[in-house]
Amino acid sequence: ACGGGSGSSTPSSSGGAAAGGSDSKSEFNAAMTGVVNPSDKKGGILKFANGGDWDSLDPGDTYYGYSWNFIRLYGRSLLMFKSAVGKEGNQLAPDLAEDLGKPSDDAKTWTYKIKKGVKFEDGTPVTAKDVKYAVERSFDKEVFPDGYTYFNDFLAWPKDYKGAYKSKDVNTDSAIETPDDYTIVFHLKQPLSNFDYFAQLPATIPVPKDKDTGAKYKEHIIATGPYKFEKNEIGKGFTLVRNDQWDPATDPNRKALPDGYEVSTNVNADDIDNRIIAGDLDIDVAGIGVQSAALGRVLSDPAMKANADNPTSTRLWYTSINGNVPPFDNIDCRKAVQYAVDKVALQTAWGGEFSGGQIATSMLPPAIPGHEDFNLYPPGADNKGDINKAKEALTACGQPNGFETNISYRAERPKEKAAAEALQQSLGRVGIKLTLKPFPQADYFALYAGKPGYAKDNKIGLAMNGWQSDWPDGFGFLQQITDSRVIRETGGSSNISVRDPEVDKLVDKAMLETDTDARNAIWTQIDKKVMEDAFVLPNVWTKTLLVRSKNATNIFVNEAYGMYDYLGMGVK
Amino acid sequence: MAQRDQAEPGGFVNEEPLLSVQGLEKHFPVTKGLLQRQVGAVRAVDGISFDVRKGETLGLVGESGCGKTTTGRLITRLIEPSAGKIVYAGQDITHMSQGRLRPLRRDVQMIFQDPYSSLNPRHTVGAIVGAPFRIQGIKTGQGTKKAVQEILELVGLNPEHYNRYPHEFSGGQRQRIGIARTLALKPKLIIADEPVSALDVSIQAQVVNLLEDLQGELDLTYVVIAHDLSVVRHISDRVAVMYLGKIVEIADRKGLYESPMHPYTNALLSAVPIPDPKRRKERERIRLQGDVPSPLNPPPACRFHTRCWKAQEICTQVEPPLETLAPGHQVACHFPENAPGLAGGLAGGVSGGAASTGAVPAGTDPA
Amino acid sequence: MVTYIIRRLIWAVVMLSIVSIITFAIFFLVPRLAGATSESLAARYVGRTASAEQVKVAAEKLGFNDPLIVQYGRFAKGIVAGADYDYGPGVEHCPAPCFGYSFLTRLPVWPDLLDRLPVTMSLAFGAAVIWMIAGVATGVLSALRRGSLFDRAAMGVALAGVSLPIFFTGIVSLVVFSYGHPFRITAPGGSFTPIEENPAMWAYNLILPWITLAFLYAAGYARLTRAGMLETMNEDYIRTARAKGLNERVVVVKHGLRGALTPILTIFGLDLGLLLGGAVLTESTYSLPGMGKYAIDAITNQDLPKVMGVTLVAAFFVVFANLIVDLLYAVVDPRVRLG
Amino acid sequence: MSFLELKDLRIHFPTDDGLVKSVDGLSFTLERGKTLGIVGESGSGKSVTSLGILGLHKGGRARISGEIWLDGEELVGASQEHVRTLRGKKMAMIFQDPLSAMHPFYTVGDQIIEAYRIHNDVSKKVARKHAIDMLGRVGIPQPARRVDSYPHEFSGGMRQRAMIAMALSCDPELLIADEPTTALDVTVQAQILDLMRDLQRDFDAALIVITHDLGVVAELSDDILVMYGGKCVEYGTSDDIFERPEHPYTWGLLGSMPRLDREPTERLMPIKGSPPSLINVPSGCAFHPRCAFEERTAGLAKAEVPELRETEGGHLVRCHLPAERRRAIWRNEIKPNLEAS
Amino acid sequence: MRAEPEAVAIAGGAPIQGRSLGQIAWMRLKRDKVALAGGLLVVFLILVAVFAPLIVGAFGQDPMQFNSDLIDSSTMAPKTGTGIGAQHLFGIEPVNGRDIFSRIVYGARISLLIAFLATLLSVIIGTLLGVTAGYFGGLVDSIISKTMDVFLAFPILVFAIALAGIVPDSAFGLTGDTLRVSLLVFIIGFFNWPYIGRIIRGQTLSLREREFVDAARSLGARGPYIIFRELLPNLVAPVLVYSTLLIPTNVLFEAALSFLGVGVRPPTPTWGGMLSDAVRFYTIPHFMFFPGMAIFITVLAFNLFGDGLRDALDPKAR
Ligand SMILES: Nc1ncnc2c1ncn2[C@@H]1O[C@H](COP(=O)(O)OP(=O)(O)OP(=O)(O)O)[C@@H](O)[C@H]1O
Ligand SMILES: Nc1ncnc2c1ncn2[C@@H]1O[C@H](COP(=O)(O)OP(=O)(O)OP(=O)(O)O)[C@@H](O)[C@H]1O
Ligand SMILES: [Mg+2]
Ligand SMILES: [Mg+2]
Repeated sequence: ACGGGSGSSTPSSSGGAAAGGSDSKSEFNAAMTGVVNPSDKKGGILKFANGGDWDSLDPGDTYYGYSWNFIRLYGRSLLMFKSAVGKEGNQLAPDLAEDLGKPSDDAKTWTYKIKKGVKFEDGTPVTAKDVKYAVERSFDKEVFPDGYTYFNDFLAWPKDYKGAYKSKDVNTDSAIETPDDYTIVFHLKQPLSNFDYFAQLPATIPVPKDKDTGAKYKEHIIATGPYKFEKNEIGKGFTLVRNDQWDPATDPNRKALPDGYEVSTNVNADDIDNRIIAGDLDIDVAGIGVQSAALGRVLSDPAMKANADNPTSTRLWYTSINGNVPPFDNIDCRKAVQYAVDKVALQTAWGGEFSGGQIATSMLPPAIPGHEDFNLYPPGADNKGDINKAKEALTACGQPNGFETNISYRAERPKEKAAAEALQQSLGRVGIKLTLKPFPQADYFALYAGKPGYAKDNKIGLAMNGWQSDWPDGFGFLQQITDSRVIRETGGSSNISVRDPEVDKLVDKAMLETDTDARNAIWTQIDKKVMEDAFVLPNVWTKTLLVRSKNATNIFVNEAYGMYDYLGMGVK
Repeated sequence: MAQRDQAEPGGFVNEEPLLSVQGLEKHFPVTKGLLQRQVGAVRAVDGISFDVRKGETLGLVGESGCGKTTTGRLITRLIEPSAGKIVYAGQDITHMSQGRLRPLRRDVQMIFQDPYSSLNPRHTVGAIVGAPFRIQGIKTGQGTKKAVQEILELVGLNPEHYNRYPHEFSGGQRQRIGIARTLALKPKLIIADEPVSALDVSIQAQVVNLLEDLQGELDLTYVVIAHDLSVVRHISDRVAVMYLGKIVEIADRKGLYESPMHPYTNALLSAVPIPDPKRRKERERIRLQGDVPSPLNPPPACRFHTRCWKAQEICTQVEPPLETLAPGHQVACHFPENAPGLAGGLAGGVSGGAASTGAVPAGTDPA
Repeated sequence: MVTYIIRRLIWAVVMLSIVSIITFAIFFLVPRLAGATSESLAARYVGRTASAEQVKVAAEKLGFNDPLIVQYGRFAKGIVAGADYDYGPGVEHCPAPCFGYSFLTRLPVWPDLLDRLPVTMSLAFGAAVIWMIAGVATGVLSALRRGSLFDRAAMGVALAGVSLPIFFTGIVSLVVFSYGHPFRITAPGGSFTPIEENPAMWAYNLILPWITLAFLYAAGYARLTRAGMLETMNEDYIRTARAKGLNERVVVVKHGLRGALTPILTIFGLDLGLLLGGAVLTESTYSLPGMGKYAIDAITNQDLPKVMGVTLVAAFFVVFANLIVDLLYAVVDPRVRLG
Repeated sequence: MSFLELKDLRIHFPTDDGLVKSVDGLSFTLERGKTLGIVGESGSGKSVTSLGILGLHKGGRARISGEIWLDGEELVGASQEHVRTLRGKKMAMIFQDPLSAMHPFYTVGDQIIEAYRIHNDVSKKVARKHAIDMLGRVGIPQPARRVDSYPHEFSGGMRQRAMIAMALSCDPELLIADEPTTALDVTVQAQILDLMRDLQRDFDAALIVITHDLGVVAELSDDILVMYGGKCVEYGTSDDIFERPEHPYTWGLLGSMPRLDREPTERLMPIKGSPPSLINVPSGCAFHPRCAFEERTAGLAKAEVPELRETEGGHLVRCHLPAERRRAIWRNEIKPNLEAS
Repeated sequence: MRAEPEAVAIAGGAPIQGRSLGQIAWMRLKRDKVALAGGLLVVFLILVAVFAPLIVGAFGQDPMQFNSDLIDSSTMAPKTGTGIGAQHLFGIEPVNGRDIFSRIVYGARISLLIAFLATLLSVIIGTLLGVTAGYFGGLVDSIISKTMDVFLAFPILVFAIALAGIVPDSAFGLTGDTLRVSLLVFIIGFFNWPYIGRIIRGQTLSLREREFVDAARSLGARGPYIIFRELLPNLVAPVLVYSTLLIPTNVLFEAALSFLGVGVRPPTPTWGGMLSDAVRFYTIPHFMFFPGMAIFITVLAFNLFGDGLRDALDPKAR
């Protein structure tokens, strides 16, 4: 490791690392604010590993942040987040499109011009039809179950439209128009001021209709980005090589320094850490940060710590307090939980200050516009809960001696388990007895915690939950977890506890509000309202401890993803 | 002993037999697969008939695998006969249900060959000998223990050994325990399957004597199964010789041993080594070749023809019936020896047979 | 002999059918008992974001509303005759044996299984070679030197070996020999290099799992061999061999070991069969992408078609191993007659 | 010097329950071409003796002392390796149960070939020819075909023949047959006894036949040794033993046997009790608890172990009773009973 | 005329002592120091399990009690100086600072309870079906044997994991630990019976050939009498031995299921569960060491004892 170079790195201007920047400073969090190891050297292979399996490599079917970060290597959507340090990474830049979207006056129609000269890996030029087709196919959730439904929900689709496969000959011009090969127009059901965020979604990465194999497309994706797939073994890994049809002239955002990428999936997570520390591996692609075992090592060794970064992501870990389950139908009982909780223990359970997160006092994470610091339930001086207040609340609720209820969590997630245990402990101090109920991750929402009937019948008063914004704005963060109308009896919903008509009204209001600041103010208001209702017990805003690769250049954290930016990176 | 005299030829004419076996057969199916498909049959006992009179001892001899044990187990209805008829004391018990058979079981008991496997190693002597009372639900005057101890004494065991386990006894003592068990219910008929063959000579004699004594004392009828011709001769009044599931000859002791009619009986007798070095040179021997054929595929017609030096065409085609050739002497052979009218003793019979038929000289050993 | 094999093959098929029926029944029934509906099952197919109506349509299409027996029939038919699958743009034929499509990846299960097989096979066969050599040799030596220091030490280690949970030895071995070590003995998990690609890497990646797995089994086999040898060395035919004037080495190896090896071979076959169906604990400890890991992952994700597939393949190996062992037995032991 | 001479052979086994004195001071001699029969009840030490001669107890737990001289060589003190080279070639053995004594996994031919090739440096082919020859000589039909059969494919008699062929394959000078016919049917037993007699004549080997069947020894032996509790109690020619037996145990054996060559007697004359434990051998004469004439020794039998003494012409008896009394008892009390009726 | 009492007490030398088979086995076992040590260890472990509350009480630590103040909240590891010591014999867990010693002690309860009950279940099913198959033979035997074959063809572990994974949290009128324990007992016990069933069937087949069974039948004894009075007493030894040897297998089985997260639910301490938690913290060796050793020692103890018992009850060694 380097000696203690001083001075913070200057935030680089844009588009990845500033060439020939000053000597990088190897210090803790250096990559949060600057580019570490800036270089323009081409060549070399970057090695990525994934502790789990990829949900899908298909642009129409992937819903993981890291995947969106990574997908930019092989696919080009209409817009993209800039490959830049810190806050700048939150900005949208045109990619396939020539510019950001042009809304109609009512913000119900958005038009994008597509660059000429962009080609698929087989040399076919990319046209607006390919983008349109890509969005249409992503409609089919039977084929692409992992994806989001933003386009499904907001575009003005013909009635009974079922997606590109099942409604083959249906005219979809009401939703997407392609007046010419290089223009695409989206028609929305309602005004949406921030449709540009939609346009950066991987679903707008063009897919050639004649090469589309539906569910199997992920086995061979036709690249538009600087890299294409060479070998792809689902469940084990894949390699990317240069795509010779990619024209840098059409693409100011990508440097495409390495000659290729090797990605293995389903690798032992501890091993990933050790290999990154040892320099055998460059990136833990999932960006979840080091595991508990490596955490101690990194933090206790100054040299190692200096080579690490600790970004916050837009993820909130929280506990839903289900007002349908007595006695949580009484707000004071919900408040008792808020007061009684030992936030330090909770933070430790989530992984501590560095790999768990920052203790959350409200819902909106600090990185999201509209965030405001407030704490309705001060947890005492040492952050370990205010037992007296909690008891008062219990008395107010008519349960002075506490009560019994259950807490659910995903069985496969040790941190959720630890957090549930921590809650069990701290609530136990005021007589609230929790029974732990682990459920399989796969069915957690669909069958158990997210199924209102089940939760009520089985007295699941508390449920561990987490939410990450799809993009840095209040809508992306709060809409899915506070709007009571997303609560469905079957299928599972992300919001499982917030049932407040006022909140619903506020959400509607925010969606209609085209003024950004006014809109953000409404989201702040929603945040406060939900906290007043005490339907949600925020735990932590996630932080991850990332270790920089020894071999990589241009290492910096992109705030949009809360992890290293995979686009600018090169090999030493 | 008194009864023995009656058993000599000429005795017993009118009395009804205690046990009568007619055309008894047992074919063990050879099965295969989950569905127990039958693919063949071991013809262990293949149509045998004999009577056992009250008070006598019938010996059943033959080489290994000829069906002796099976016969014994058939009579005691441990296995179900395939065909034929078993009549005990006038009652047809061939297919009598186990329930109806239970009371009769007091009358018919069995002594087993192996004194080591015939006693349950986990039961005490008291439990073993007392089992008949318990199973048959019999209450005895002074209690089971007393009764058991009396029986133990009867067979020459120390009644104080009531609480010991079988493994603490020697082979001979164990066989006595087994005998004690059969005696518990005061049976009338005892089937003894090789009661002494697992024992040393010196012990063997003890048990043989015991059996004889008990017969006199308790008025028992025996069917003694054995392969040792000397032992059988010693204890039997009448003897049946079996070969491959059939009785080939049945006669009173004297008739059988002094003038055997079936070549097989002859061969058997001459094969027994005589513990007298002087005689070994004098004796004429008949040496059978090879082993007993498999009961799965017994030779057709006369089963002995494959090893018989007198065999002729007819022997391979017509099964010789069991015929009475002399009073109380039945033989199943086309060319019997020593039949009345045919002169000569044992040795003469043999040489005469060989000379007269001139067949298969390989079967004899002139040495 | 031929009829025997045919009969055994038929029985093997019957057995696999029974296993598949039971597996099917359990995995398709128990979730329903646990409160799942055909909709919630279908929801797994179409994802969380699908609308209720889409879910309904999917449930109908996937036949989740049909009676169990119909569903099983479809499943079985897929294995025998293949099945058609709508993958979006068109319908594709999934050729026999078609074990259906994963809930999660939407890909046919069968090629997946074929893909995992080499990993498990490499693990199982590699470990088997080690444990057979080590276990049998130790067992023989122990038996010959019964009561000696070597015997007691070897049997002590063996007993410890069978008493150690493999997930414990596995992790400890990883911590000691692999994690973050400058001279790591092996790449711990996730990495599998096919042997035809790079034999050295293949072995390097597997050496630790091999040793750990082999240790467990070698311990068992050493005990087994020792017991077997003690028994055969007491047989009459050993006395005969000695009476012939054979030297002790020949007596031990040619006569003693040959006799003791038969039951060991049987157990070996069955163990191997069981392992080929997936060394669940070893693979998950070392993150080896084999059948066992596949099974665990499938179960974790409640990916029923995968679970069915892997269970059946595992059962197939056991049944197949049984068959081979029986046939082998007849070869090794001439007394055994097949007919 | 005799061809085979045992001098005070003792073979003891230390066990959990105590020291088993299986053979306790056994001496005898045997010449080439002669047959010695050893009889005795189960557990009297017959098999242990035979295995002891072949040196098969070595390396086990057995404690062996005394001397075994074979053709001028002492075997007890000889190295295990040396004794091994003698086994099979110089001395061979036939075991009681041929099925378990042959390896089930090798063909009969292989096992004979193996035996032959240890001592004869010949090719497999030659050895095979020899094996076929041997099988033919012991009377196995179609030896060239049966040479490739496995033991279980043979019938009991054939197996015993094969066993004999194996033992004789290297032309041994001493052949020990331990209960060679016990597992066989009478008719087959007779065949095997004939065979052994013929073979001994051809091979001119010294033969030891071990059995508990007096009939068998009478058929084969020149001399007979009666063992009881690990010791020799009587030794003599066949005639001596059958015509003029002098030991009460021998009388007991004779009296226990029903015989075909005599009239059936009313009662057998068994020996009372059961064979002695070899761990707690009865004091004095081991036979005294079962001996009908024990009182006539005036307590001597209980107190002292009798010596094995010669009565006349090589006839040895281990008994406290004076020779005269013994003869009188035999003549007056035993013999008449045996021939009664 | 009475039979001569020939065989009485003239065996020569000391009369045979009246020892039952159990006594003989016990004598042999007593001499086998290693097995005895195993046996004592087994007793010790059982006592630990039974008196877990007392033991833990004596050391003043609650297995569920968090000690967050002893944990460094940035690394989740115990703060330096708070490891193994008088206060916490085996140290504390990372993240929440629970006392490892008391969790190990309580873990013994679950481990042994499940192992014992599952063994009992296997033994009951296995013995009954094994005896039935062996005694009746024929079609009954065929069916039972083939059933065992089918059972043995199942990849048990996969199956157990799957089953334990899909059964909901309250079922069959049970909830919580009771449900989980019952479920595990059922799964483990149910899949293991064929092993014991095969052994018992084999033993019964050979026992059935013994003449004492015929003797009982010839006295008019019926099936149940023979099975229960004649056969079962002879099967006690193998059943005992194989149960003792099945227990450690089941301990391992339970640990494996807990390790894979489908065992008894947290926070109830289980050794396998602790071990799986420890994997994340492999840099804190004692966290992994104690549960690993607890499993190892328990399994070893039962194996030692079982081996010794087998040798002691071995009829061949008699
Ligand atoms: N339960 C059975 N199933 C099939 N075959 C049997 C059965 N019991 C006996 N046998 C066969 O029947 C034939 C006659 O057997 P059995 O036991 O009656 O002969 P044995 O004369 O008593 O012979 P040994 O002298 O050997 O006791 C043998 O070939 C035997 O293998
Ligand atoms: N290896 C041994 N260890 C301990 N005791 C032994 C051993 N071999 C034999 N014995 C004991 O020595 C005694 C004599 O055995 P041996 O086999 O010589 O008897 P035998 O006369 O051949 O009897 P049988 O007629 O039964 O074959 C027996 O009591 C036996 O238990
Ligand atoms: Mg019989
Ligand atoms: Mg012997």
